[in-house]
Amino acid sequence: MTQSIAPPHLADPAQPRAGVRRTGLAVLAVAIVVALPLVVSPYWTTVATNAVLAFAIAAPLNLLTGNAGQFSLGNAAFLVVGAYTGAFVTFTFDMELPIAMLVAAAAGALVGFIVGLPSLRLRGAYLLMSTLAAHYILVFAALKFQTSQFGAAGAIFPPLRVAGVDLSGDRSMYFVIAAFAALIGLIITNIMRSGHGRAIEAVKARDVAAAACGISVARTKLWVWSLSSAMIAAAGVLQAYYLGSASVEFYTLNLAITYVAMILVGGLGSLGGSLLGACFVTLVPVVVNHLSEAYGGGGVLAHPHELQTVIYGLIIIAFVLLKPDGLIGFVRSAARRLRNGG
Amino acid sequence: SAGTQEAATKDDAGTGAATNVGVTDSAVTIAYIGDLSGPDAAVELTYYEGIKLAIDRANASGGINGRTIDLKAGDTRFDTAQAVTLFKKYTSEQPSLALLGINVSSMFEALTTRISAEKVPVIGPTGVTKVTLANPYIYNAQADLPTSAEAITKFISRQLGANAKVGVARISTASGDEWFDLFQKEAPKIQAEVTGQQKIEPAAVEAAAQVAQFKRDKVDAVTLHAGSGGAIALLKSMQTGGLNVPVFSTFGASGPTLWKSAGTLAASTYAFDAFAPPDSDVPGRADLEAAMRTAGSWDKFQQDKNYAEGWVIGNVVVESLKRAGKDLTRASFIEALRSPEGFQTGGYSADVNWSKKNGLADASAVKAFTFDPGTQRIVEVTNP
Amino acid sequence: MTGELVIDRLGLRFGGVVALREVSIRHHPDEVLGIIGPNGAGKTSLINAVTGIYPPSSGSVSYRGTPLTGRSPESIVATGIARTFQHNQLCGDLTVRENVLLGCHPRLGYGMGKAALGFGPARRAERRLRGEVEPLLELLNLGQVAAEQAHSLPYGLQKRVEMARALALRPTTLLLDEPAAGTSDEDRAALVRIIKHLRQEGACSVVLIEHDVGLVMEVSDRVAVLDWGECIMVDTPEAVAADARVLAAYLGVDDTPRDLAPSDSI
Amino acid sequence: MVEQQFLSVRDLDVAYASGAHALRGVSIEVGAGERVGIVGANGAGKTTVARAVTGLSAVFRATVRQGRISLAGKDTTRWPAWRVLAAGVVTIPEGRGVISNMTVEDNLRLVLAAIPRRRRPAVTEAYTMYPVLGERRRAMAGLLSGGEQQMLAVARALLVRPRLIVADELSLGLAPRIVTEILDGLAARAANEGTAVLLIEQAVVMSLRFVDRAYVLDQGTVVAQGTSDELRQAGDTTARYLGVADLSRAEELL
Amino acid sequence: MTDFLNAVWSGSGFGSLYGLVALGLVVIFKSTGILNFSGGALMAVGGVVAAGLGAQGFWVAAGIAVVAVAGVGAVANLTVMRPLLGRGLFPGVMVTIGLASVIEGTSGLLFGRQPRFLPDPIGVPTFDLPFGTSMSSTLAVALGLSAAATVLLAIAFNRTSVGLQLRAAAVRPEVASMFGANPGRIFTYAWAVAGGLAALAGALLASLTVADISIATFALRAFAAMIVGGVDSLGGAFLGGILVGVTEMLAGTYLGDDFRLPSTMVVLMVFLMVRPQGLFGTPEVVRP
Ligand SMILES: Nc1ncnc2c1ncn2[C@@H]1O[C@H](COP(=O)(O)OP(=O)(O)OP(=O)(O)O)[C@@H](O)[C@H]1O
Ligand SMILES: Nc1ncnc2c1ncn2[C@@H]1O[C@H](COP(=O)(O)OP(=O)(O)OP(=O)(O)O)[C@@H](O)[C@H]1O
Ligand SMILES: CC(C)C[C@H](N)C(=O)O
Ligand SMILES: [Mg+2]
Ligand SMILES: [Mg+2]
Repeated sequence: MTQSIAPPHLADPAQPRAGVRRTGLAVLAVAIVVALPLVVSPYWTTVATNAVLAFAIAAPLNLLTGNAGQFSLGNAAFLVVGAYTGAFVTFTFDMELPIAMLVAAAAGALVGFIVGLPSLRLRGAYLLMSTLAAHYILVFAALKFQTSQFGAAGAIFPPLRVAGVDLSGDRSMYFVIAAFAALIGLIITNIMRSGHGRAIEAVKARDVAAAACGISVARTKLWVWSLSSAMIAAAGVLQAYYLGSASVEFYTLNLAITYVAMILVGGLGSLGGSLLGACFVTLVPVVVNHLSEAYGGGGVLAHPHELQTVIYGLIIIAFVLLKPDGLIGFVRSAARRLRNGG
Repeated sequence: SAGTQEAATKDDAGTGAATNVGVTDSAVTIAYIGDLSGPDAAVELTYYEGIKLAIDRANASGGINGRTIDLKAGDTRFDTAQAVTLFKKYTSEQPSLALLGINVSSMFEALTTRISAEKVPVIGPTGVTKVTLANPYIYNAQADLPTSAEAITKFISRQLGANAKVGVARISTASGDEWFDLFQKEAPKIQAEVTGQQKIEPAAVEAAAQVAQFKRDKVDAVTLHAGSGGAIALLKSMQTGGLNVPVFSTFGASGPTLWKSAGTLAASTYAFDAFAPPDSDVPGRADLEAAMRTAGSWDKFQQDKNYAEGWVIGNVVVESLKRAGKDLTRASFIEALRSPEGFQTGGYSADVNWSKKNGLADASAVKAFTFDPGTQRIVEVTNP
Repeated sequence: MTGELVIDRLGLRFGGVVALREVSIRHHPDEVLGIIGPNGAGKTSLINAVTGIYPPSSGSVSYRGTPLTGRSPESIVATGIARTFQHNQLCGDLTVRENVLLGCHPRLGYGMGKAALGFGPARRAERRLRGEVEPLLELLNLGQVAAEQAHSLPYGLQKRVEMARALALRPTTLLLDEPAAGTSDEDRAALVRIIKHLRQEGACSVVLIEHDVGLVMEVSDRVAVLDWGECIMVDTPEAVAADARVLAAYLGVDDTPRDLAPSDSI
Repeated sequence: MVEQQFLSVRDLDVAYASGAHALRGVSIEVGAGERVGIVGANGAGKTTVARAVTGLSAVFRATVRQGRISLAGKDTTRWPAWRVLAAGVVTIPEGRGVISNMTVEDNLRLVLAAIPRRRRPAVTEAYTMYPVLGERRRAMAGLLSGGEQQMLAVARALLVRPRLIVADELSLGLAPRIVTEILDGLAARAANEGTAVLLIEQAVVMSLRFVDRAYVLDQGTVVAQGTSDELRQAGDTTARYLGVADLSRAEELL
Repeated sequence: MTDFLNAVWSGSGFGSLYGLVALGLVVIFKSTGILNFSGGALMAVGGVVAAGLGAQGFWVAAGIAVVAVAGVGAVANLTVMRPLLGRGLFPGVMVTIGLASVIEGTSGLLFGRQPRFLPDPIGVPTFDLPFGTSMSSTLAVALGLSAAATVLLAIAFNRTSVGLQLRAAAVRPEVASMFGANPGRIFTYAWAVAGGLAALAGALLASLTVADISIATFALRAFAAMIVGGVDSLGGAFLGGILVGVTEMLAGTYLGDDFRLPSTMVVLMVFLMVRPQGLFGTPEVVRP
């Protein structure tokens, strides 16, 4: 009998060795995250911030799409819902970031619940289309809100301060975002390792069977929709602070697709995959830009932006066709080889 | 945002404090940040090509004060997050003496705080006038929007007399908002009636509904503030919608595509711009044409004022570097930018002079252009 | 405690197709009730209607006196009725053990919110539930493959996993839809043992849909015959096997093709 | 053994992309008009043989690593399914082989489209075979009961008037009477029109009753072969491959 | 009344462009089960190619573009789409998104980002209609061409066995191939047809407004058209396109321009909730 390769989050939590290994990995990850900005330049800190922020958005999306099987293009809209709720709370009531994020999460949960409602009746391409429609409708609502509240430029955010402490510096911003990302990672890990995680997978794979096991398919789906969009909306507030502004023209369908590309490239249904995918996709423009600077001049490299568009497309295609389990697949097979070898 | 403008932060106080950012003995780094593959790419790529031509020429002639100019370019793809990352890149990883580009107004607004904190000069963005004038690190050579509004209203009253009904078509970004406010303020001075505004997305393809509304409002003229995409959308839709009234555009859409897309309306389409196209009969033409022909860009861009605009900005940078001397720092560079004698532009625009104000000063600098069907050229309107 | 399932004049139609017509069956506690009938007779539809997957067009179903009609599938499960599916409905990417653990879902004992905030309660519950499924895996002889992904198993084993999952719900009534189809003779024998075991323990009563008439006759206390959406008789296996209508409509004139004769005759 | 074999499989080695090495050196022959069975426990590789013979290996991400399949002497090892069909081999696939989003009639018309017009039978032929299909001709095939879908699959295969029918788990979900009817029908076809049948079944006893000869497959290799009688009389070893001798152990389980 | 009619005329004209792209989406969805997100890019590149040949006049330029982009579609299928056979929704959507990106970038490399134009298909820009209304001649041509394309395709699909095989291959390619279909060839046809239709829409758009590789988002309404008409109905795609176009233009006229795209999305949403199979589609078959 061959050894099964269960996704790590579903691996046996009762197995002590796996637990130790996982704790070890977690400690290592935290160490890397903390040490990173201390050893790299401010620019790479910014790149790392982008990646970590992208993870904080991709991971909840992966929970929804990868684990619960709800293919959604609504994540950019959830970001704008969060950003504008956050802006409204911040500017109108002069609230601190944590409060703004909580309120944004609540708004995100509500909107996610509503956008998730069609998932009770629709599946596959139809559900995807409903999220596409939701994207445009929500962004339109945000536009109207923006026009009435902030003007055409959108909301301009002041440098981040919490309890009188200035957190807008590169490093402090990085730590704030990393801490939030860690929280998101923890929540998702907890859920997916619990029995509810199993239920979520069951709803994805066989909803009739899930119902036959006493799992409320509707409740499970709506929970995941609300939870995932709450997390994305909260991330939206941070993102807006980080970018310095929130303007509807930023929240495009392409932005939504970028996060979908991340979870695809990283690995569907895997938290580690979300992280790898976020890093990878964030790095593509950075690397193409560096390459074109290093070897620029003639040929296609003279048009790095076009080249980048092509490369981005090729990466997506290549992963779907050649590595459907994503980057995390490499990690898993490497780990398996290690385990079998030693 | 004005209050936060000077906010510098503790753990990454702008490298601007350092003396020689982006400068070594042999090179100086300047970076262009722009939308090179998004909806505004047609304009911003051309602009970049013009800048590059000026810089390449300076490098070919041995550089400036012994230094070659290392011109970097980063593509925002019309994405604020990319703009923020690139800003970081070109102020810390590959620290640049100055930045060029940043033409999308919402990005520009998002970055203004960082620009102040970083104390990095940004030359030539065409964003929002309010922000430009409020931020001492931003230097703009293009017609600012209040000046454009003034010029356009005057022109309209000369062409159409009083009581003209004017429709406003504007890009749905921050600068569009500003434009509408300004034009509304300006219009009563010529007794014109503003009949409301129609927004146009940066990536709009057509504007049938906007044109239908203008027709219903029975406008006598349309003012346009948009990028080239929005201009095409409006003008093409005016033709298919049968709206035959003059169009008055700001600098935003005054490239050749404005008149190309105007088709039958070309002769009654006007653009107000501080910059003239490369093939204008100005003193600097021989110089620019020779450089463009060598670079092989003459045929493609000879009618595109965005190219000339880039060329001028590039030359302003080169000239400032010269003036800043051997001892090049951001401070000395900024001082050179503000030098009272200003910069000559070969007649492609009024002389640039930032000694008093970091935007364009006087209304005479804004010229009106239209299309001459006879010569098939974009020409200045000398006698309106 | 097993309960009584009462199907009362149940009707189910899909547009013009009448899948069930006034079907009334009383399933006694502790009883194994076989259901046979030609293809398309409405057997699966009957289970679907009882378990809330299709809302019946008329009639009612009640379990232990409480009406089930109009309730959601998951709340019907909560009354103690579990089922398997004619076409396997396993979650193929999950392991066998996880599939069976799904059946323990109603006994998780903590909500999604709690799961999100801390892993403590989940860990305790998980340990408890694993303790509960292990004997079940043994009972169905699935211990060897517990860590395999369900889709990699042969058909027969998958059927058994389905059954284990249904049993993990601790049902008082178990509805089985063609559990022996496509399985080996060995699997079939195991199935007979399991059903007999359940019956002896008095843990749950069973409704068994099967085309393997030998199996049905072997384990059922009574057999219901469906034909064209109607229940044409409910009687002892012997009576049913002897009934002319059944012979004609269902079994064919010949004797049954699948191995009615003791298997060791080969 | 028949001299001129219609289907001949020689030393076939097939592996799935997942790594499962499903067949190892399998050789099978089916003569024209012959009824041949393949029996074996779950996972023995029966379906894999059916896929390879009907040109479906690639579709299921399996590759023929070695060996040769030929039909009437022609090498068809790498032929795609539609060419195999044109050569007169039709399959009744394992599981639900009908197209659920198409009506019953369109399912039938689909296969008719593959038959040259002058030999093309009328759809109604299928309805004569199974009247219930005629009644539900406008219904989506996916809405039929499990057995009705199986009937549709059988009718569809017979419409082709194939030279060889590969039937994988034909009896699955069918009422006993229908199974008898179908097998009788196939036997008649074999006798009258020379249609060969390769019957792949779990149900050994039923299978051996129908076929002339059978192969016993275990873990991807042919472990026994012979006429039905020979196999019935074969000793424990063969029986164990069929998963029947273990009954005593199965009984101990509970 | 005039406003209303004008909105209806131009709405149906633009709608027929959505319809053309939607037809391509439906052909691909029907035959390969893939929800194609590259329709907009195919349309845009068709427009760019046609406009590049603008000197040849509309019809020649459009014809060449149609053939060229049909080729792009066929090649796309042969290279990256075919391996997706039967792999479900997500991979198909993602690969077509990737494909769109590749097409866009390649077009940028080959043809640049300068906007281009194409002359009118028939000399006159507009013609007059009753009640003082008028319609763009290009839009009228678009309407006629897409109606013709719909009819031709509908005949091909419903009256020939190839159509049957296409439909079968979409759901169960392995079963379709068991029964005589050659899915590989069929998918190539489907992609070529989709590419050609999109290019035709692109050429029309180039003459109507502009050809520019970044106009792909214009075709997003094709999704709405597809759902409204019914994902597997060709006539539905055409009528869905018209319905979406008219709704959009009416919303633009009476509510304001920024209501246009959202209004189509609202229509899309309403259909999904009330009648997911659209006007003429077949409902999904699910049975436990
Ligand atoms: N699509 C597939 N991908 C990977 N492995 C497969 C696939 N199909 C079958 N296998 C493996 O190939 C081997 C042979 O399987 P096959 O389906 O041919 O057996 P079978 O005799 O038909 O069994 P059953 O009686 O259960 O239908 C098994 O180990 C199985 O796990
Ligand atoms: N969702 C549905 N829509 C339309 N018709 C249906 C649906 N479900 C079942 N039917 C029809 O109802 C009838 C009964 O089907 P059912 O599946 O209950 O039969 P069955 O007795 O289980 O048959 P089998 O032994 O073949 O599985 C069949 O004619 C079938 O086509
Ligand atoms: C018209 C243009 C000058 C507009 C400017 N690029 C903006 O984003 O607002
Ligand atoms: Mg059934
Ligand atoms: Mg098999």
